[in-house]
Amino acid sequence: MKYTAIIDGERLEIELVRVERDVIQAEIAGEKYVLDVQAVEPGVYWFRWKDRSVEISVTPNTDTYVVSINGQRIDVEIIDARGALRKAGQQGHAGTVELRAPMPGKVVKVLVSEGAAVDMNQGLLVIEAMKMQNEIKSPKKGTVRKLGVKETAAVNAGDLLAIVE
Amino acid sequence: MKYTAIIDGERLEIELVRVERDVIQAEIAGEKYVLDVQAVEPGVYWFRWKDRSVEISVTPNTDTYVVSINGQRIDVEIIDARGALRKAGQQGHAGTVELRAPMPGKVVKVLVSEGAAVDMNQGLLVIEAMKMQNEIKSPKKGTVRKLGVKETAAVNAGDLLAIVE
Amino acid sequence: MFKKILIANRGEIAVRLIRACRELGIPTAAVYSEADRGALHVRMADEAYAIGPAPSRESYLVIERIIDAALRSHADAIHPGYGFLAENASFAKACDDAAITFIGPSAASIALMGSKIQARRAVAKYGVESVPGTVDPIRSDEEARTIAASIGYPIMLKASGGGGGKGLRLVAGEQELESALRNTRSEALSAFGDDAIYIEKFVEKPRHVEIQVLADRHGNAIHVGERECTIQRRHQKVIEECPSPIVDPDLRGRMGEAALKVVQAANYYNAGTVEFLVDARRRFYFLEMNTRLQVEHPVTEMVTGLDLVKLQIAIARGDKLPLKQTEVVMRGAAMECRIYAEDPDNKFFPSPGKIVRLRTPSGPGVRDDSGVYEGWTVPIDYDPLISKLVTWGSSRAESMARMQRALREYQIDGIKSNIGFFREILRHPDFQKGDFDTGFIDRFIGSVYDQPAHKRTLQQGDRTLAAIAAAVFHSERPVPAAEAEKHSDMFWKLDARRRGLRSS
Amino acid sequence: MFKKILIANRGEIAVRLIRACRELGIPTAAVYSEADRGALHVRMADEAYAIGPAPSRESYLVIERIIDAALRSHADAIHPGYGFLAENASFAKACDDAAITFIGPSAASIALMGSKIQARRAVAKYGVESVPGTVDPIRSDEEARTIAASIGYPIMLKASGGGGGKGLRLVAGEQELESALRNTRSEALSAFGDDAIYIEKFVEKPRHVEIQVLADRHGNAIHVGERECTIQRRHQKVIEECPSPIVDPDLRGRMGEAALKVVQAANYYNAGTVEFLVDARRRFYFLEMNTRLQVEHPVTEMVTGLDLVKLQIAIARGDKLPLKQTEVVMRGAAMECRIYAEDPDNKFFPSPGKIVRLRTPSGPGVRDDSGVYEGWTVPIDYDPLISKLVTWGSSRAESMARMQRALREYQIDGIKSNIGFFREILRHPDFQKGDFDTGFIDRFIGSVYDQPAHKRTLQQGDRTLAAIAAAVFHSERPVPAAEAEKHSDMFWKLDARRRGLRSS
Repeated sequence: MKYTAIIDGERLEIELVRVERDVIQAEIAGEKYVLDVQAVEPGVYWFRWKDRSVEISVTPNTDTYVVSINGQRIDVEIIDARGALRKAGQQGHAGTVELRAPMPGKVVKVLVSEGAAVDMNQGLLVIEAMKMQNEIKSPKKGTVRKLGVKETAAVNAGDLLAIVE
Repeated sequence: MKYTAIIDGERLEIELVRVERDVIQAEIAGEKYVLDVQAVEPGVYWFRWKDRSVEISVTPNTDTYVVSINGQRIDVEIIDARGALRKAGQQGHAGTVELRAPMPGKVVKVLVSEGAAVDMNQGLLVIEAMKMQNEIKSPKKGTVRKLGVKETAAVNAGDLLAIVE
Repeated sequence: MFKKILIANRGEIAVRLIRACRELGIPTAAVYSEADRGALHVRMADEAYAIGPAPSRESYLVIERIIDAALRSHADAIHPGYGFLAENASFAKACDDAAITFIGPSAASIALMGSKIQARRAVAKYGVESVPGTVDPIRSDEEARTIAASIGYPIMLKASGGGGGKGLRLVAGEQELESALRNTRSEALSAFGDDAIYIEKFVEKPRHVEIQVLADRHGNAIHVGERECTIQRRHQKVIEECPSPIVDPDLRGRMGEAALKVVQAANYYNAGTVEFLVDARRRFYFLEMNTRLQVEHPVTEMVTGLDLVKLQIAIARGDKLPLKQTEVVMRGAAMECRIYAEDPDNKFFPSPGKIVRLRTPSGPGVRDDSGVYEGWTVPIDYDPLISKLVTWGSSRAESMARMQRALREYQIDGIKSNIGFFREILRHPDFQKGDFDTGFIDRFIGSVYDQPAHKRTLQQGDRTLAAIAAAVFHSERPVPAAEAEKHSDMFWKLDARRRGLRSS
Repeated sequence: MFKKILIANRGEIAVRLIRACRELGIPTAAVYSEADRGALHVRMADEAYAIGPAPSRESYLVIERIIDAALRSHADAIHPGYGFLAENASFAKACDDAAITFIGPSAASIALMGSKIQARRAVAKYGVESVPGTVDPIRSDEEARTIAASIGYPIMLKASGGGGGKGLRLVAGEQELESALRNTRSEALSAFGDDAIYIEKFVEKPRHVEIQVLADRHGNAIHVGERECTIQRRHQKVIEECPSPIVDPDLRGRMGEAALKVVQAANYYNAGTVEFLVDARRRFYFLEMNTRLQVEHPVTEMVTGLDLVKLQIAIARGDKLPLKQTEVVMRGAAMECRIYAEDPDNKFFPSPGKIVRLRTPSGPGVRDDSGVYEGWTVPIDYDPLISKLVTWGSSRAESMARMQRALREYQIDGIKSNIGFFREILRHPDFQKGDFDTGFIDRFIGSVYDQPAHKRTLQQGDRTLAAIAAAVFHSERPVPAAEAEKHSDMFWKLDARRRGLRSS
């Protein structure tokens, strides 16, 4: 099977072949990686690659996989032959940015209205969670195309807050 | 739903009714138990009963459920309306006892043959596991009706070793 | 001995208290809000009482509900933990009125030390020096300007009823004073219901060092070493140590003496903490006294071998202190990292949610005081502290190496945490040398951590392996039934047996 | 500092060693048999090398395979742990030949102390007394009879090449001697490939107390306290303590002196353990020296604050001991329970299999040195030790209370374990008083635990709750698709939402 992985904006084309029961071969950019693999726990893989012992956990998030390796975390998108099944939601159309709630919480204040012109880093709204108020700022100069929430609304992580274009 | 639970040979008739989302009522021998219940982990229930906080884990075994409560363990069989779905395998027909392997291992020696008369506590066969040899003894005086294994055979926990009647 | 203790708290500290009670053979009663049904402290207690909806002002902060649960459970003592009602004099009094022992000091001690102004006045009588500044609330902007000028800028504005890092503001010069006064007052009013504020000299390169004290109801009191609490983010402690890298036996002795004078001034019994600010020349100033168990008490326990919770219980039932000052022996060094459900890469936003995978470290010198479990949903309603990871070593270097090792073993998935952030802090040369002040972390975040140049990314080999792992996981994910047919041509189908094993 | 250390072991001790290396910043290479693919020690190491099939004689015991893995990994040192090749002089020599540092003593020390007869002869020259008996193997039944008569019954027959509780037999009187000689010889031959046996006086009410020593390559040696190892089942230690309830400073000093003479006699460097038998009058006799890290080393670590593994590594690279005898300070008391995959209710049969649920204790004073994880299948091929649960307290009573608390928190499902058995032992008044000898557990099992009258069953209330929980679980279990229709009339169907949550 062929997959496309996107990490930090970089695209990696991966071809996976199962060589033996516990051995897979991954071909990336013409290079072949032969790995011992064992699913030691649900979502946790142990890889042996060139005698290195590496443990990697994979947790599905809303739009990506959160991959943890050596205590470091990174978001990985995977696109397979059947199309984009796991794509980052943050990437909008050209020049458009979707802002999503970074955590569940309550909208305590909406600072702008739809159609407003905003500067980069201008506060758009304030969310309260765990007794902390957190201001959501505009990542770019532009126009508020849409507001996804109203004051006093409860939001979940990943809910659309606003679209700036 | 009605269930029959068998613990230590004692039969308990249980009628379970869900009263609210997280409250069940169990009627046993005319007595009603109203319990807050929460499945806190897979197979682990937290019960609140008359202000007592009790945590109980349930693990399916070959023929019974192993129930752990306050650090103590007990085997529970459950029979539901559709028949005996979980019955102990150790209970044979009248006067007949099935001996099953208590652990995975290797049969290193069979000490009797089918049809042999045996005394109570007479050794029937020897299983080796984790470098220890363990002699399986007859729980009663009787006749070896059947031997389920041969020397050098590998056995899994619960495999039939012999039937003594 | 108490017959039953009601634990008037939640999270890791409630679990800590239940463990102490269990070791003493005392049954426990937990209380829980609707958000905490099935919380670890509820699971572990012997009894459990519902006390209302999720918001703490409708549950954990409602004195009558706590007292009512205690009466229903026939508990003869209440341990308040920290936070919530732990420093509420009315609660201590309500316990007295209900003939239930409050495991803490007298209501009078709480009230006295709860007012910073009264507390400073009281300790001054015993010769304990506070940071130069006002003691009374300032009455006007004009007065503030005069006082600030006489002390000299920079100054700090502080809420009289404040604590926990809230209601504080640094003022660099007179031009900032007016707006700072306005903002601090309004913050104080909304946070503490009281807009009284006072002025303090700002101590440059300050370190925050506190002394743990123990005092019984018979007039005996000892100090049991200091804690270094300088590593703070926005005035909230995140790493604590015992001993402090800058405290030698002489300074420890002098600070301990001062702390015992504060105990006298407060007529105090219970475990307690006297907080000091230490300047670059190692002069120390009284800040405040916390009249309760401290979050960071485990580092003292690891180094002194004492169990502070058990000692609180013993003091509350009227025992004399079981040891003298000369019997306090400190050994090695301990360190605590407060593991929070928060996202260091996104301004430390709280990250509540379901913990889908939890692997906690263990082995030599590691203690994990956790309040959560795999499968638990960290609620949105409370402080995001999920665990305190504590290590001990024969030296500060060994304790630090163990902390690095333990942080590497610690795995929390499903929510974000500050574990990776701690690993970076512990690698910082100034931290390793013990050379820091209270602004260390905020400077590190501003100048290094949050800079685009400091992009935390993986080496090429690890990136490739991460991509492969995600692709393998993706290929193994459950597929909707309708797609199963199409799916059957995938190379993975051979692996049905293995999948069966994994899902068992 | 070593560049890389190969861990020539598996299970909990391999994990323990990897943790020490990680704290020292030394990369590790694990080895694993086919049964240990995905074992915890393999997951935690930096590198991993397959060394053969599951049986240890084809993998962990094959010297060439271990050396080969070390050479491939470019490791410059090997730590053998305990068991397997840890006390194999040929292995130590093979390391030397390959220019790899063996983290242990010299091959000569191993060989000398590995033969009980030679060891006793060597220590006798230094004035260390052994249990009265023969030193040389007995040559004939007739000689045995004469010696036994001169020492006086009861006597012990012991295999010269034995250890670990195998090849031992108690002989109460002359009438039992002949068959005992025959059986012990044949057991010795099959277990150790050598039928040499010797005779020893049987010490009545014996306690097993051992001294931990540390010796460097520069002639410095210290003793760092004793361990009480009297609690044994069939000559296998199951609970160990530090300090011993019967050892006072005077006896500790004298036993420590004797242990250091043994170090001299063996020309020993490395950490090591000198085992003594102590009789009812507190006379002590040399038994043997273990020339390796001991399973129960953590109790010494908890009480002395030393990290014995790191000290082994320091000694191996030629460091001098970092502390003097007078700097050894013992504080409080520690206890270890060896958690085995075995079934105490069925003659302690091993219980390998898949661990479906694992919750390990933590909090104050608790250390869990585990070699397993949830989802791991404990293999049939090795010792069933899955974890060492260790507690520390300021007193033996506190350490014991913490152990009870920790045992209650410990949950292992899917396999059977001896956790419940330990809870019973710790409740026994004689154990609580510290009043026991090496026969304590076997007597307890025979006279109490295995008796029908001692039926471990639940109180009525708990039985009812257990039945309800099983019924609830049963009602929630997955039902085959064909039955789903019929199933839809069950009361549980309302609960689809909840089930969805649970399975996520």
